[in-house]
Amino acid sequence: MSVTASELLAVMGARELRDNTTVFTGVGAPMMASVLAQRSHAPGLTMMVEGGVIGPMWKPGELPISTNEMRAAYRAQALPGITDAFLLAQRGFFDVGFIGGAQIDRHGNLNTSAIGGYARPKVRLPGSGGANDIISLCREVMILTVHEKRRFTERVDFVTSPGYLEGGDARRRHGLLFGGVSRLITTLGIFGFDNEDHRMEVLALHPGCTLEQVREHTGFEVLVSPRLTTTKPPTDEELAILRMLDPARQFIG
Amino acid sequence: MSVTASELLAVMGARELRDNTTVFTGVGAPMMASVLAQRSHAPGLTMMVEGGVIGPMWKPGELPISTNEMRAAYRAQALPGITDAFLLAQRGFFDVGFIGGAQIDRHGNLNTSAIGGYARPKVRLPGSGGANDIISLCREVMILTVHEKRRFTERVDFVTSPGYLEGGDARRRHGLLFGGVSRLITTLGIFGFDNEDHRMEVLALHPGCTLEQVREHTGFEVLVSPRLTTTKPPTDEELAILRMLDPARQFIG
Amino acid sequence: MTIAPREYDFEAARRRLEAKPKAAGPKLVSLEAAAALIKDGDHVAIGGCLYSRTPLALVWALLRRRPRHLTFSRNLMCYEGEWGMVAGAVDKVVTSWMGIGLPWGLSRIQREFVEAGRVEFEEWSHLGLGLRYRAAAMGVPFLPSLTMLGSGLMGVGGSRMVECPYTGARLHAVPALFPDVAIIHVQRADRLGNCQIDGYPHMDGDIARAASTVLVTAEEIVDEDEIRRHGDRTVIPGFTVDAVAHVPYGSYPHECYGAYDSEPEHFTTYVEAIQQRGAGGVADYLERYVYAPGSHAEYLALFGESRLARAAERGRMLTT
Amino acid sequence: MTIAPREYDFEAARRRLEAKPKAAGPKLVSLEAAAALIKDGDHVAIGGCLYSRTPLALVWALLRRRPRHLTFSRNLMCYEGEWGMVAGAVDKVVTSWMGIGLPWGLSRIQREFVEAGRVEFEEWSHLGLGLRYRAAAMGVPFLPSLTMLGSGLMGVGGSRMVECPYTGARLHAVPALFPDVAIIHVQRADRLGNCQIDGYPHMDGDIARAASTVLVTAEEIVDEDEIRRHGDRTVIPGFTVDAVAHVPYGSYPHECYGAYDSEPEHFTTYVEAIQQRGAGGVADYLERYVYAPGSHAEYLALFGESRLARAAERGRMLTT
Repeated sequence: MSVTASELLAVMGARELRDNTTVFTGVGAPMMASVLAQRSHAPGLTMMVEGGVIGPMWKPGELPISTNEMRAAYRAQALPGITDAFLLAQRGFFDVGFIGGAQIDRHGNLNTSAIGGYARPKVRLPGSGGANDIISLCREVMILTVHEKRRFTERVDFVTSPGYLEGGDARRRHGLLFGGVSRLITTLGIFGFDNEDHRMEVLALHPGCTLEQVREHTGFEVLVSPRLTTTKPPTDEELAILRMLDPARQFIG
Repeated sequence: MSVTASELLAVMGARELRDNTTVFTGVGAPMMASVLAQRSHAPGLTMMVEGGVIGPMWKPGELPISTNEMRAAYRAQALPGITDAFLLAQRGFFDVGFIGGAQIDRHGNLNTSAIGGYARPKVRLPGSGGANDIISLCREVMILTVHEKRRFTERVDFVTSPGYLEGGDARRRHGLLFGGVSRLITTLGIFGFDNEDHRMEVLALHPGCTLEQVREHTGFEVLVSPRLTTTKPPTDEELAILRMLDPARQFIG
Repeated sequence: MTIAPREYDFEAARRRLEAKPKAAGPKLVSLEAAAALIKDGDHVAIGGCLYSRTPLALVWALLRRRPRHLTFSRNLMCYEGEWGMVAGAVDKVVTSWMGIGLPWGLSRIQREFVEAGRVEFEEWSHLGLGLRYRAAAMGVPFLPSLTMLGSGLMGVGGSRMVECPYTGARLHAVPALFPDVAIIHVQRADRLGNCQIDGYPHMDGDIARAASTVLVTAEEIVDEDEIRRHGDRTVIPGFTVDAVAHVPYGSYPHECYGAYDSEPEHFTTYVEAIQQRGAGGVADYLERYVYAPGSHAEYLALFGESRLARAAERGRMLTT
Repeated sequence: MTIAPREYDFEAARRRLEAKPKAAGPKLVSLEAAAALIKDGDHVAIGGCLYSRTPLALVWALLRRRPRHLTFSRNLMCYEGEWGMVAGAVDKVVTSWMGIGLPWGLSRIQREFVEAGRVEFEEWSHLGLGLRYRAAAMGVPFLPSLTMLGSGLMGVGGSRMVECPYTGARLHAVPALFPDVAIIHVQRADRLGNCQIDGYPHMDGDIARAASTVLVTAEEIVDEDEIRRHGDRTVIPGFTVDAVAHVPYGSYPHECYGAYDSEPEHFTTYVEAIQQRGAGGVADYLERYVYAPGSHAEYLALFGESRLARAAERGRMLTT
């Protein structure tokens, strides 16, 4: 089967989720990855969706576009409201926060606010939504994104959602006592952050992807793990589940 | 009809409540006064009960003993929970807070914690419950109590619930930006607090009660309003409603 | 640095609330009479979230009055924000995110107005804005939080830090937001203003407690007895509410949990017009859907009964 | 000045929570197995309020284990606090009020133990304690409030002030209370630990979020599907819960909204024994009702089926 970029992200993202954990998942690719994990190796995974939805069981063919709609709440275990949902994250109930792409820099900071100056931007972007909260409050955070040079930049124009900020212990200095970005999953590979300066480091490449491609599509120097590996391609089972969930290919492209 | 002390307090308390207002009512006599007001001149009165009960319509013969039971919640309009109920008071939604007796001093401070030293008291009393919150947060507060010398003391042993504290602008100095005790309704009369030093002042005597009785049963000097009046005795209608509500005379004595 | 002191002045906000009568009396009015309680210059907090339980009928009735200098705040701002900008009604938008959803791309109207400095755009994180409303609902001027720390968002509204007097930890002191008006759509209300919400409550309970004036539309006006039979379902107590209007399909073509689904195809048509004609597309839409119909029923008639019925059928299907 | 730093150390409390697995798996255990998760020295927050939805079965199972050095905290402490004192299980009580209710007078046990300094008694206002749990539920070390200001209660636990960085107002910084364990009784739960509460929720949603370990008894264990059909009724999400036991009449002879009424006459008998024999009256009661029965069913049998049935009948009558 040929694999779309969205399918690749969903599969690679899903594999990073462990069974019997909780995930606070943002809209788009993270949702697909989470629901795939739930339907495959992680039946004990509880999803929290930003609209204040805990533990839904989405209906195949009726996946949600937004985090705040009936499809997102389908067969939810609880619907505590938006603020209380995020407060559960602040309390520490979410093992993983899972958010989608944006402008990103070497320290995993995300910009979804403005390209160019903030006050009078060249391009005004939609804003944080819950991304800042998820990245600030979950125990660890994973980011799923298409790997494009315009997205991967030395320093984001504006820090909407803090990765490791200036690196090192900057998060803690700013009062972010918990969490941090553990994984970046792109269409080229899996990335982590080194333990000291928290700079982006490639841990694995997807089948057929090369370090040259990573360098070509990244606007800064990426560290390479001494234990660089290659991911396993999406399996037929994984793709079949995705296609069962999204028969109209509205989300998987 | 002969009138019990509890009936007198309920009637005199009820008359102080205005129609189309909200009252945060404590357990005991204030509850009787509130429900009487609601059934007589104040059908537009909304009661809040400490157990997190908004706007109940109590069943005659099934009045609640505590603020946290099914009888208190009977036909409630809303049941927001205890903390959220008090937070509505903090926000300013309650015109009147209505609480029961205790040790009280000339500035309307209440003690329901301890007689004698606090740490190793001579008599340990039950504690604040919601009285401190009601007196701190409602727009104005009325206190209903039997008038006994042991209760009316120069200075309470411990300020469980702040009236005017040391008097004057002490409430504001301590950060209590809102409210204050407006009325004290006892078995002898109706009391207010003068505008400057906030000392207790008798405004009206119940029929058959005298200033001498007030002085005899009060452990400090009470100011006398230049416009001292006499209250009207409980009417047959008022007493009939009370007795309809409490046919077993469990609350009205 | 754009937060207005009026937004977090809890003492003044409380005085405004104290000055309001809190009668347990009937509050039923027409949609138009409810909207007429909003004054030029007001900060209007909009209930629901994105395209869910948006009080669109109230926005509709409000814009028909050609208001000026409003602030719109909302957790996730959908196209009602675009309407406000293009209609010239809104000077400032306070939100965490603006658009319709991923399939519809960036909001071109947001881009046009913000990039040209034609509207003040104040961005908070989703929880940050939620805590602003929550602080106000609780009657306090701020709430401590760990969110937004270290990010550029701290500087946008002018956020300050607070030190915990017990642990010494420094947290974000999220400033309260006391709106002048909250507009909310719910499934059920009674004549006293008690509101019950099915499904996700979004932030509606908080904005109802936070605002000085609360306007509600309801799919259904039920007997007080029905509310009292399930008092534990009441999300907004009647005494917080100033006016209730009975408006079936009051969120349409946005969704109302259990009652009807949203209309993504309608959103697509709306966005296509903007892609073709920019703000002119919105202006045409407002003309056709907001200003032209003589009543909300006429507005609904533009969609047609069978389309409304299908949305209701999908709404039932998605919640059973 | 008695608040323990452990109670408001939000960072340590969060680390404890992070260390716990949050599986969406079955959590059904026996009443005894649930109670066994409470360790000597624990701070146990007790759900419900006064004689409403008290987790009496859990208290029963706990005391049978002869625990030591516990702290009991509760909004309004009913006679379970007396049991803890007389059983020698409780060193400290944190509450806003202790007793059963006006008709039963002062708690003679509270008087005896506090006046003699045999128990540490930490008093908060009702909201003050509610905000302590709320702060912990929100994962922050304190919440600002206007309550308790100026009163003697500020000095009891060692309350401090906080200055609002926007308005300059000085408010009470109510310190968080992160209990080790929360014990809660609800009407309905599923095997995943999702709990639904009918009627007043008291402070149970907050203590479930605040505590490191959460133990629940439920009148009824329902299928996960039934919870999912009305997800908007879930007050306590399953991932906050560690153990659920099926215990019908789990609050009896206290009330459980909609399920059964309380037994005021039983309270009177209990209090009369204290009036006659002081703490000995409680000790006898514990012997008869707590230690002697071999199971919770045997405990209920001491009341008799027809009495249980009448309480259930009154419970239905009072909620319909």
